Amino acid sequence: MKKTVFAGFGGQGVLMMGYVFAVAAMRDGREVTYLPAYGAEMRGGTANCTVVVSDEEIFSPVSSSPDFAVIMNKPSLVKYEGVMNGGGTIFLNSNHVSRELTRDDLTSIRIPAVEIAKELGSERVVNMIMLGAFAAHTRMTSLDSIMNGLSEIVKDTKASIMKLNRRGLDRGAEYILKGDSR
Amino acid sequence: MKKTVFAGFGGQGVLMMGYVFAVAAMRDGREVTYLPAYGAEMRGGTANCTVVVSDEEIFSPVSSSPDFAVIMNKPSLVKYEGVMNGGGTIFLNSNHVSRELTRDDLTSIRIPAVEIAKELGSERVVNMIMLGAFAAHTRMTSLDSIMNGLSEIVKDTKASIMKLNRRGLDRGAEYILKGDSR
Amino acid sequence: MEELVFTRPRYIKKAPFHYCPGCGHSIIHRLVAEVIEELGIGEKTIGVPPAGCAVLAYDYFDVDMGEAPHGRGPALATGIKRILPDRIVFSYQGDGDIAAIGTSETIHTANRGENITVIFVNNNCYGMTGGQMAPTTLLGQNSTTTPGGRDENRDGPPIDLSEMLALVRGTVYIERTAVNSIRNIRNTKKAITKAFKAQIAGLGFSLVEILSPCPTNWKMSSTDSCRWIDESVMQTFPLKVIKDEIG
Amino acid sequence: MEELVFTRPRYIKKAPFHYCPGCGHSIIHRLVAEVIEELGIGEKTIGVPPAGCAVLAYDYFDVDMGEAPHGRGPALATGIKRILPDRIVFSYQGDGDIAAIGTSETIHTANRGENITVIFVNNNCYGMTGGQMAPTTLLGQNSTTTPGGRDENRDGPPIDLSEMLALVRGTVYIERTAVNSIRNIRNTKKAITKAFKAQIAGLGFSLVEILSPCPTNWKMSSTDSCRWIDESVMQTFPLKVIKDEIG
Amino acid sequence: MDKKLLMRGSQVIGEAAIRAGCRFYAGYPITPQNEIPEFMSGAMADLEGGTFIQAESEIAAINMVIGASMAGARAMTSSSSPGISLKQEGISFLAALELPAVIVNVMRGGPGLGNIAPSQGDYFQATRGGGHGDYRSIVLAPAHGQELADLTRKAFEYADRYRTPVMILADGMMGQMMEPVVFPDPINLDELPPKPWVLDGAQGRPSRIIKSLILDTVEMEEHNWKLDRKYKIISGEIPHAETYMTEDAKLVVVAYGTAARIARGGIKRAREMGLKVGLLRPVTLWPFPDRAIREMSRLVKDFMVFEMNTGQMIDDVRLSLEGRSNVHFYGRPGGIVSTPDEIGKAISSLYYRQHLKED
Amino acid sequence: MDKKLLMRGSQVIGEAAIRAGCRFYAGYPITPQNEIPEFMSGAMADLEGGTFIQAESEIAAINMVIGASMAGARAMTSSSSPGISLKQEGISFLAALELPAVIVNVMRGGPGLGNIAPSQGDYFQATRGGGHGDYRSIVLAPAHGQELADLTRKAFEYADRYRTPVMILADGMMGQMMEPVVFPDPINLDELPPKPWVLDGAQGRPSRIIKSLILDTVEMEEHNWKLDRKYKIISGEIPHAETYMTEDAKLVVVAYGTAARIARGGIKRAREMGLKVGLLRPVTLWPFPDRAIREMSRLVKDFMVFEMNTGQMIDDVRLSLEGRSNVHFYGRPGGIVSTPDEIGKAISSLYYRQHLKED
Amino acid sequence: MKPKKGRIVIDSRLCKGCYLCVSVCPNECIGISEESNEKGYHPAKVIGTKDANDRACTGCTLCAVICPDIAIEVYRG
Amino acid sequence: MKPKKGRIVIDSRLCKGCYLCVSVCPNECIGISEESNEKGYHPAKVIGTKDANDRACTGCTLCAVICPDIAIEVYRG
Ligand SMILES: Cc1ncc(C[n+]2csc(CCOP(=O)(O)OP(=O)(O)O)c2C)c(N)n1
Ligand SMILES: Cc1ncc(C[n+]2csc(CCOP(=O)(O)OP(=O)(O)O)c2C)c(N)n1
Ligand code: SF4
Ligand code: SF4
Ligand code: SF4
Ligand code: SF4
Ligand code: SF4
Ligand code: SF4
Ligand SMILES: [Mg+2]
Ligand SMILES: [Mg+2]
Repeated sequence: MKKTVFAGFGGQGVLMMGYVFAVAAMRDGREVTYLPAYGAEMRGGTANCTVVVSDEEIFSPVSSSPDFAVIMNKPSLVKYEGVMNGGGTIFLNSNHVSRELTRDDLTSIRIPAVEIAKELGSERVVNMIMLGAFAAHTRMTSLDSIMNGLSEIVKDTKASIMKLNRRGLDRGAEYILKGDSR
Repeated sequence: MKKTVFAGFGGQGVLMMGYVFAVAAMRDGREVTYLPAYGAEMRGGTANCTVVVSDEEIFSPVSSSPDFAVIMNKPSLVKYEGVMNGGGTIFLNSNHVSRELTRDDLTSIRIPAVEIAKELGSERVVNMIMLGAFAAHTRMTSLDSIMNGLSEIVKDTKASIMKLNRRGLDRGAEYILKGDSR
Repeated sequence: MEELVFTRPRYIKKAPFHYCPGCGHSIIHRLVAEVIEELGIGEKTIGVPPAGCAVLAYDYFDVDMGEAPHGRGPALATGIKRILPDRIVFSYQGDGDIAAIGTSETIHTANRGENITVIFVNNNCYGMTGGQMAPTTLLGQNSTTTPGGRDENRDGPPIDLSEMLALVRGTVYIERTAVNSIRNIRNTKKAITKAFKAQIAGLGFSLVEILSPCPTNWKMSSTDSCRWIDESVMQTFPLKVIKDEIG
Repeated sequence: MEELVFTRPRYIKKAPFHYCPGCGHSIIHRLVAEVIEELGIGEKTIGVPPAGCAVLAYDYFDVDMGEAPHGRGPALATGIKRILPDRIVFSYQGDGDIAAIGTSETIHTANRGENITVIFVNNNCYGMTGGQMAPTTLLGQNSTTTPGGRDENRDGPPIDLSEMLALVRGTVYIERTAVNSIRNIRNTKKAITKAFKAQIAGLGFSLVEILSPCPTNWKMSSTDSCRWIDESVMQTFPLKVIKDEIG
Repeated sequence: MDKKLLMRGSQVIGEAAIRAGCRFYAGYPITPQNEIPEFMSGAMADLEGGTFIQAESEIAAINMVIGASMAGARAMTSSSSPGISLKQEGISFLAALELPAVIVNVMRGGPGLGNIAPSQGDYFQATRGGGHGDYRSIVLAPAHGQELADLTRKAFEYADRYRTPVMILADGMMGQMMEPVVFPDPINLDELPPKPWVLDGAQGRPSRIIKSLILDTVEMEEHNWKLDRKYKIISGEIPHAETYMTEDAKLVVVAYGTAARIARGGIKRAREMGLKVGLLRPVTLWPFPDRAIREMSRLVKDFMVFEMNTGQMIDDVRLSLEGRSNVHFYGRPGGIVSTPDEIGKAISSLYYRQHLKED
Repeated sequence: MDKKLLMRGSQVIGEAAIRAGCRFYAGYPITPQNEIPEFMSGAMADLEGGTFIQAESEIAAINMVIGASMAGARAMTSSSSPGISLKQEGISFLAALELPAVIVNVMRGGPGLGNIAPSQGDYFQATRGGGHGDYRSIVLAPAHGQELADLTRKAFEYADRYRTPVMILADGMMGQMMEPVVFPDPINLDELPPKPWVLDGAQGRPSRIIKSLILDTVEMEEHNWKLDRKYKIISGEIPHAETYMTEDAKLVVVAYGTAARIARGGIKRAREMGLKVGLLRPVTLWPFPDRAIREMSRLVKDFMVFEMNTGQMIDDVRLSLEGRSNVHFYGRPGGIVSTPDEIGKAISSLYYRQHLKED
Repeated sequence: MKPKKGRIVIDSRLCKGCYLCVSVCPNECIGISEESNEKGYHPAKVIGTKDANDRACTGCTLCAVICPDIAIEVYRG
Repeated sequence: MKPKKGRIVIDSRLCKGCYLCVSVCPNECIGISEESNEKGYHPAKVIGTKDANDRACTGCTLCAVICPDIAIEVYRG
């Protein structure tokens, strides 16, 4: 059973990342829960969600001691670094979060997602780049599953945009596989 | 412990009779409860109340099996005759209720209160006449106590009216004492 | 040949009314029943009686009737009408019911333009509970909760709900009438007819406010009560068509 | 000599607002605080915040503040004011709070002429709960509970509570303003000042309805939101003095 | 002033409230308690600084009371069953905001519109919190006129002492009946302890907040436990029950309010027949006098709960006993007022069925 | 259609309701259940004969539901704790009028405004009748997404079968969480049994009355006993509890809803440590599965009630056991969601304290 | 044109003696009984007939229209 | 009359980058930062100075009056 937190500002596509990942994992045949922050927790411009993926029954969908965190801004790093499971991994959007981790029992993976997105010509795929990196590193699902999940969710999206999303995923994954992130 | 029901149409001063009697008995030093019918029970123009007077604690103020009934109209006779305690006494305003009792374990005392009131020059004292007769027969309180009770309740009533009330009480009592009611 | 020219309408059951002598409620019941009969809608009408003196209206109207909690008639009628849009639904309410506890339900049901008819019986008091001040009690009028008569500073002034309802867009027909004279009774029937016709035509929310005597709580004779409506009540609540968008 | 000509008013605490960027609530908070300061009533003012985005208003206003259940601010303020008639009491409410669930409390508090001031923030939606239709949502406006935009037939039209309140006798001052431009902000402050002055003079119920941007739920930028108020909201809710009996 | 007065129960509550320093009443008519607002309208008009408001609804009334309480007043509202249901959100707020207030429920038959006859169908609602969230209201159950006066006084005291809503749970019979009452002297408002939490304008001190929204779950939990600790203190301090002929009793009737009064009559009759029967009457329904019942269970193996409903307080009796004794039930819902004779019969029938006569 | 969908709990309730034939929904926004009205606004718009109304208040909503139910529709409303308090009068009317309806309470922290985090503070209100008078609502407590769908279907069935309001008691977590769900096929409205009490215009038959005012106390008493008999039938037919690892358990956790889900995790951890622990999860909260618990008490001498409140269901557990076994409590009110680890620790600590490890 | 002739029937069990019919009859055809009915009300009674000259009921229905208790039936012709 | 001279101070921790001040400044003295603040907003910043010619702040307070977050203080003189 693995818990992953996705966190950042509202508008960074954080909830979408988690949602797509959850659907992908469900279609892979895993047990899955997705819990968004809601209501007043969302005021002040932050957003986060927790996805639990497991091969057995999931008891609690909440983000106490997550194993992974995909962090899109500094306040989220502050919030989640402390509660991570020992040995956990934090994926950082390094264009927004410059500081280092303070815990040494965690691994950090830094992805310059904004830069990469700019290369692809659209800042809207920052979240897909992060998700691609996350999937490539954790191997909890495949990029194909993610694309399937995405098309299930955003049904009538233009092919060109879907293509862009795919390229975002690919570039994020590539970045990991090439080992640039260490 | 004696239970008395006062019953008739609204406007016949039925509730006042019971109230005055209850205050009189209280001032005599007895235990007393007064329970008026209320709310929807009062629609349809009927009114009734139950007064319980006792030398000990009163457990129930309701009119199940009353010992006495002061009855001002026919429907009330119908309603209460059946539930009276065996051996009980019913005081009937004979100008409004002509029929005889159907139970032979009850005593009826008939007072032509409207006639008497007319003699006194005001139909407003019908209830006092009945009350005077009731008090004289049951000896549960005195006419003086009733007058005291009355002045306690209707504080700033004109002396002339109080006088009239007194004459009503007296005439009712007289009617009993002279034995006219058998 | 002698002909029966006036008798109990078809949709009033043969039960004696529990109302006090001279009470306007039963006149209004009869008028509503006459209109239902004349419009031929008795078999598809559903009435909603209120908490109030008219709470037992279901014992009189011979149409389907469903009781509402105090003040909630319009909301309840909304539920019925939305499920059965081709039935005729009316809510029958007192002034306390409609303009005190039910203010919000009344205004929003009207605003949504629910296609129902409301019969609003304004007797300037809480009749059923024994004569307390109603939102419509006149200034200076006695009630059991306004010692010395209703006082504007202490108790606030009477409220004119019908005028307020005229402001919302969903209402198509609002008239204030009375049942204190032959003429006013006849006009009331016309108004009720118009209101139901508006509903039959699917136009929206219609309401007839009817000034109605409550001799018991006004502590007046029936005839004085009728006079008092003319002389006093109408000063504050003038009879008029308040809104008519039926065309 | 350089002089500080604009800074945080005395009766706003030094806490960052939790409101979204471009939200009108905090502008309105500041205006109310400025008026309280200018009228010198900060030490005797008691505010009643609503359930709504402004629920945390007590974290910002540096005066005594007592929370009300959703929609009941006017009733609660009535209780406070009747006990402390020489204090200044205001109730701060959203359009859902005042014109949906609180309709009845608002109208009857106004009708009684309670000597309080109501700040009515009309942002045409339920802000706090995430952008559902409010009674004031415009026709055609999108919300999370009106698929395809508010539809008059299905959802009813927007309701103009202030107009209705003008009909009741207890209200002395009602004005609709906005905070979408410098000019309107200045007028809003004048209106709030007048409303509080009416209360200080003991005249009765005063209310300022303020059109206020909710960029988040309108899904517009702050500047577009301000424009949209001019172009659309004011078509349905024109700025004006709706009632002024202050003289 | 210690003159006996014959007064209607509803008015007794009103008069006692005013003597207890109640200066704010808001209510809405409903039978059988209309005499409370009617009395208050006159009494408050005669009183310097007294406020009576006939609210537009029960909800408005309870919220006016919240406001008046925030402003420091001893405040009260009253209603009967359906109207009390409408006040549940407000009562939950009073509890959460830790505000004193007195709420009178003159119960009638229910559910729904029901009728206006005396009933005890709202026991669960009163004692379990008909509103949302973890809270309790103190519930006092008078059984006769004098106690209406005495417990109304107590209600205001408890409300202030514990900063919590207190409900007086009466029924239509008690509201309508007249009985002799002697009132305690009016309190002196100036001698009451100050309320250092009142909203009355900052006037130099830091501004105050009264609120129940606590978004942080850790803080909210602490608030819940704080309330819970308070409820534990109350449960230690004020449970009260009255006993009648229990010394040698083999069967004890548990009943409150009007039911208890009638039960006394039934017990007297049963005693006259030689049955060893007594009464335990909870005066506080919450906190429930569970210890008193539990202690009694050492000697008494049969309890008969008598309620004017289909069985609600019986849960609390069973919770008090947890199997230590047998718990039987006799109930008359819907506004039926049993006679003492009827209860006497129910008692003796149970007595023989349980073979209590044998030894 | 049996495809697994990842759906938010609130929407699951909405979709399941529509598949259960719900054709009328009225509600008022309140977090954390706004997604129910939001979902319904779209779904009903797409549905022939479907009505969605955003009511002006919770009170209006429940009364609209009363009307729709009178007219024969399967009808539903939903809210969260404070809004449910406001519906209590209406729920009492539904019970009294014997009308089917489904009410969803997505509980949040309370009392008062509280917070919007998951909580179970409304147990008493739901199971004891927060409204006035002698009545009960059926209360169903789902614990995960699939059950939200299944119990919503059941809720409508029970409501119709017994002509009584049914409450679905969920919490903020369940309302917000997404989980895979497989929906049952939509029912065919035409195949439902007819409702021979519906108000739809007399159309030749005698006119009908639906009312709850019964002024005559004898009739009212009979109505109360009639309802009581119905509640007894329901109590015989539908109590339901789920067990988990109870076969050899020495300690049984009793928990419902989200608390039960978390407790399963705690139990699994405790089992891993060799402790013989199981779970009993009431699925119906009223009628409470008291027999299931009582039977278990033959082997199990220690029960640990775990609730997300300060202790409410514990009363029902104690009433089920009446002293037969020990009842312990672990509670976290205010919106705190415990972790399975925390519960595991609470379990093991209790296990050792009770010396269950020894034999 | 011949003046219309009418006749009314008062159900004295339903009548509550409110005087409203009395007050509206243009021809003073209705009075109130001395006797009270079962409910204690003094019911209205017809005091004019079809044939009596100045108390001739015309069957105008006014009395019935205002009667709150539907206690009056009117015949004409 | 000499044109008034002004100066504003923007508290970038409070600012939420809503652009409202930018949109109302008659002298185009305010812009939005590239950098984001702690809360992720791009705060407003002063882009004109007292002395620069066509971006001279007059201390007119318009920006402060419309700022929803009381993030601007204005000095004059
Ligand atoms: C929730 C609730 N509150 C109060 C009552 C009591 N009650 C019944 S009718 C009524 C008001 C009656 O006045 P109105 O609506 O004017 O009708 P009327 O009797 O005058 O025709 C009241 C307060 C109730 N039944 N339910
Ligand atoms: C009884 C009750 N019902 C519903 C809610 C949920 N709720 C909180 S604020 C609100 C409406 C917010 O809209 P509005 O009053 O317009 O204020 P805004 O947030 O738009 O400023 C609602 C429905 C509640 N807190 N209490
Ligand atoms: S109290 Fe008034 S309204 Fe009610 S029945 Fe009597 S006269 Fe009619
Ligand atoms: S949701 Fe709207 S009203 Fe609420 S804080 Fe955000 S912008 Fe302001
Ligand atoms: S029908 Fe006309 S004339 Fe005849 S009694 Fe009636 S009112 Fe008089
Ligand atoms: S109007 Fe009707 S009720 Fe009144 S006196 Fe005439 S017949 Fe009788
Ligand atoms: S004070 Fe005036 S000139 Fe200066 S920055 Fe602000 S708006 Fe521009
Ligand atoms: S108006 Fe205020 S919050 Fe908005 S950008 Fe300018 S300084 Fe920042
Ligand atoms: Mg009325
Ligand atoms: Mg709003």
